[in-house]
Amino acid sequence: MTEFILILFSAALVNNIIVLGIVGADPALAFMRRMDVATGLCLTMLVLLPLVAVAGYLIDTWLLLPLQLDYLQLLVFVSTIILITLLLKKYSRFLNQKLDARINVFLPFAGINTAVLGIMLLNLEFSNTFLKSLAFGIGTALGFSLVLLLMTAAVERLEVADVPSPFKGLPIILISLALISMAFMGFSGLILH
Amino acid sequence: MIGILIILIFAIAIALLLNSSRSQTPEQDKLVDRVDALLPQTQCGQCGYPGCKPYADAIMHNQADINQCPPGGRNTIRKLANLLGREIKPLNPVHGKEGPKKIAYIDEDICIGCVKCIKACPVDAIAGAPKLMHTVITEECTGCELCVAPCPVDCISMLVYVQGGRRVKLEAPMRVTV
Amino acid sequence: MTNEKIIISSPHMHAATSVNRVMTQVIYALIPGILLSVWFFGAGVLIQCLLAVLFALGIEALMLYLRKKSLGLYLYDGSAVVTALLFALCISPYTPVWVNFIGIGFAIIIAKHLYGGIGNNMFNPAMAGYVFVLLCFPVYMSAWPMPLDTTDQHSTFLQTLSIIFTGPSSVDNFDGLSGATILAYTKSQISGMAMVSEIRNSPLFGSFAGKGSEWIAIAWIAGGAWLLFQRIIKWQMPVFFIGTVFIISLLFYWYDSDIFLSPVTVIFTGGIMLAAFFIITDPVTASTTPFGKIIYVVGIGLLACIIRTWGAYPDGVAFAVLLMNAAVPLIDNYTRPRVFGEAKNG
Amino acid sequence: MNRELHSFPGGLQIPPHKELSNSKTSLITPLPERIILPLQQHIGSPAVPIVKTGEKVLKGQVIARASGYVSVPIHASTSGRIIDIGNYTVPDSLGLKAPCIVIEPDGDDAWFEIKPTRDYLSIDPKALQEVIREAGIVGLGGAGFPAHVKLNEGMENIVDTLIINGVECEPYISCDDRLIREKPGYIVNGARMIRHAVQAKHCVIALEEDMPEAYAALKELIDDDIELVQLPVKYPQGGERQLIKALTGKEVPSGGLPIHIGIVMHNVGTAAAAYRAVTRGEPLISRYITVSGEVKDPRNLQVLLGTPVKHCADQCGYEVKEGQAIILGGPMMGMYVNNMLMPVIKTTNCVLVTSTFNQQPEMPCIRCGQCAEVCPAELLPQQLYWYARAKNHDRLREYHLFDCIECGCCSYVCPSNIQLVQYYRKAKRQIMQDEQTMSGANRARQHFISRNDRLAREAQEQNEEMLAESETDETDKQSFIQAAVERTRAKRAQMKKPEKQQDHDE
Repeated sequence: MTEFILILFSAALVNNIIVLGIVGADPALAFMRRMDVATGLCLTMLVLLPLVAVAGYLIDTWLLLPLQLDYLQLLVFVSTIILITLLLKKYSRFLNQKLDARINVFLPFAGINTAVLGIMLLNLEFSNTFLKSLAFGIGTALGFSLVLLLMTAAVERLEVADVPSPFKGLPIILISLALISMAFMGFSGLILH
Repeated sequence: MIGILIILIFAIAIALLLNSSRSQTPEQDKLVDRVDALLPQTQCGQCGYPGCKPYADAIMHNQADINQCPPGGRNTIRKLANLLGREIKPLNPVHGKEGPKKIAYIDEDICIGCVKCIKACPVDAIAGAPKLMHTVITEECTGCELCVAPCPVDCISMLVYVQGGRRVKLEAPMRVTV
Repeated sequence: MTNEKIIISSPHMHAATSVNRVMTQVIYALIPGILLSVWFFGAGVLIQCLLAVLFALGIEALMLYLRKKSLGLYLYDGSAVVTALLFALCISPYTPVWVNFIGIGFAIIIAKHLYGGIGNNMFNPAMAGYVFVLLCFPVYMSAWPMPLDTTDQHSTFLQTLSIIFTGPSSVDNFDGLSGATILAYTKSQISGMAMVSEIRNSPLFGSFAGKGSEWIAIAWIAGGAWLLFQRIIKWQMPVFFIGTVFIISLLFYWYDSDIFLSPVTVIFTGGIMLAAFFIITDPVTASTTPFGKIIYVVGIGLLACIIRTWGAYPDGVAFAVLLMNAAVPLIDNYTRPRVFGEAKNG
Repeated sequence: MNRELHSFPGGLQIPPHKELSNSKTSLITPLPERIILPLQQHIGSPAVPIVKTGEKVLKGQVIARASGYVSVPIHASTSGRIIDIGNYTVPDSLGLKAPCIVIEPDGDDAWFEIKPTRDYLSIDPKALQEVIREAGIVGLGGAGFPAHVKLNEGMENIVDTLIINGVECEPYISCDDRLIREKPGYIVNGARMIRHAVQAKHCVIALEEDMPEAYAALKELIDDDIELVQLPVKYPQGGERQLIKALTGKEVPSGGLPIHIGIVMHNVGTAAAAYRAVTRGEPLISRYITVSGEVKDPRNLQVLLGTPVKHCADQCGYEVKEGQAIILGGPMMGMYVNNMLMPVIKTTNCVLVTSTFNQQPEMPCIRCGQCAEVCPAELLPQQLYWYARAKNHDRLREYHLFDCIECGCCSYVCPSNIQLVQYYRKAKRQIMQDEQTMSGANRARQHFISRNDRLAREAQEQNEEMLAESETDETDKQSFIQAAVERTRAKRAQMKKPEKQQDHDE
């Protein structure tokens, strides 16, 4: 159990995908304008990422390895993502009405997000078991939404700040993201993965 | 051989799901109304579209930019940018300049009662009947200037609207010294 | 000639307060701590402070000129001096001059003026500069002079000057002069499976905390008391911060007393006291709502302890401050106080 | 029974400077050469003039009648000739001109006929409200809200407490203090009269501890029906919500009115003016104002409404000096004005001449939160400042911008010297203007949609008529064709018969 929490913690804080700039930074930038849009995307990520991580693990261990088809890995992963997104879009109504209303709009955006494919590939790299990949999925989703919510609230303040004209808009957001990543470096070495 | 089979299965599953998914989500039309609610409803056509609703549709489908509405001016552009999460751009001078609100005024002694302006007015702000005197209802007039052109005798002029008898300037602090 | 707009409007009376007065009060409160540091750790601290203030004012003047702001108004508001002093007190007295310059440059230019000058910055400039320098030049950050009576070797004023300006190689017994801070020392010992009891009796430890640093911490408390008396800072922030750190280290201490230091030692070492009264109470980057301030401060305490025990860096306060600075807009968003006449659950 | 006092949140202790003007008795100012009476001296729609230039009027005669319910008439302050009705400078924060009636006094001060009523205690409330409305009584505390509207609300709902507000928390101003000391009878009887009108259970007259003589003056006239309360000095205790919280501990709901919690509040000046209007039939044509600050002889004056401010200042030895500011009202909420040409109107309570006014430049906000501590409405002035600069109207509404009473405490303590109140006033005006254009736009949309429906309906009706006509032709045509077909068939049948016969013949 502690293994589960450790991975979850490390995926959310220590090597947070946006902060270490691995994947998922660009879509987060696009959604930093308004709070309700950002929370919507975070909810979608929280639903989608664990599913995709687990699906990736299952397909990899049961389908590709026994049939030595791991060269098809990328193609199959992309198609599973699309499959899951469409399934969710169609059948999330039965899951729960309120959640469906919130995440339905964002599902296509979340589907094509670099973070999703990045998760599946990173999963293989760390050669996780089933439980570990689930923890990794949830942890990454939490990390993604943490940084996204922080930045969305900050953007509202940055727009009013007397930023010198060449830096107004996206540059100052990127600088803030850089400073946040610098702060997250404090967590490095926290959990020796 | 099995690889091709697997890819085929995935492709078919995705195709099935794709054609049965819902078309434009209701979310889309509600947003058009919210965009339309921000526009000044002058129906003047200065943005290049016949009225505010078509302009709102055009904005929604990215055919029109958010800075083509002179009557709305900076204020409307800022609100549209906030709603749609787009960059705040200055008003596009091609469509006209932002100025104080204007109200049409019919010069009674020239007007011949030809009802052409009543037909042209998008918001029925001109009261009058054929061969009878026409006057503009100042509260209703949105200042879209559509009635100025059709008038054969050019008796309609646009006057700056003075609020409650005194011209209120927004940004005038009491005494600005250097 | 100030080209700022002067608006004359209804409250024509004004209390005798200004940004300049707030900042000068903070500088006065810092002085006792600086003097004691000089007494215990040698003149290095004073040189670093002077250098930092010099660089800060120079770069601030340059940036104000570039941003076409009136120098007369902004340069003398003292905020650059406060940033410089806090930065100089965090870095080791033996850091070379160019490292000092880079840190201050980063703090003033990127962390402050790119956001729009005083009042607009999101991150505490001193901490941003310190973390930047810590990440780029960890070597220089770990070489601290030994406190007063722990060793007989002491770097004279000239030696310190040459270390700072020409680098550590200029002095032959540099290793004898410098050693690790108490925190770094304990962390390395503990990872080497030593017991806390053995660590305690090393020369670095004084009566209840680091040899010199316990008195310096008391000097910070004195400075903080002066600021509280002058109503520059609110009492909730230091109290809740020190409280959080105390409780957490107490829990650790109960959990396993031979790995973790006692809470009292934890509070009086590292940057806790300096942060409690001067860094987290920086009005610009802290949360503004009364309840939000408490969450902000407890968050810093929590993160500082986590980084300090498990992180790679000995003192986690700087990172914790930056992390919570990033969270301040979110906190302000969700901690709106009740308005006069609003229904209780409103 | 002494009332348990509470304290309201925030607020300031500021130097009162009242001793300058509250020791000397008030001077009745001589007639000026011009009386300028603006038509808008109250909250609500401006009055409409009913006199023409050149007409002679008597003192107290109605020269402009009220237009609408929330409006009050304007009376001539003295007898004389109307010389002009036009735009003159008025005490207004933007220094703009507004329509006014100008009277040239003829010096004999002859009264118009006045109808005093004796039994002010047993007068029926409706008649009382009518008299107060006719006399043009408005809240003299500074807001200028028509008193008869407040009275009406009081009559329709159950009123627990009537508060007569004698708390003068603004520095330099002592006109209410002098009014209480010189005419305590008016105030006590006025309070009893209003209490009778609104049937209030309790009646409280509130003063501050720095007004001992006024307290003594009122104490003699009060038996036991009215409570006299002395509150500790604190700015802005004179504010409606703050005084209610201080006296009763209840908070007026945000965005609501005191009547919602059963409280009616009137200024001491309003109570006195109401009493004079009922018992002596005199309309509101004069009031107490304080002239203070850097004048030779700072004191209180009984001034006819419409007297130019310059005339009042000259009574107290005012000389023009460089770098001096003229402020109408107190230093915390008063209006800075460029000249002294404007007249004294119903809501002017003080003329302040001072050179120690705040004119340092503005520094950026460092979010220190001092302003949030002193704000009596418990708002977050620093957040409101940032959102006002960002013109973020819905956030401003969320943070209750319209609960701000513009008392100036936040700007007073701001280390960056930001004129926060000015930002909030501007933001409020922008939001009001914005809502006006929005409602105009909605109305225009409704008209546009109904016009389109009408055009569509007309077009539909037209082609229906066309269809109907064609159908009727259709039916005639059908029958016509039918008839033609029969005819041809019949003819053909006829031709066939003879043909057959021909076949036979050949």
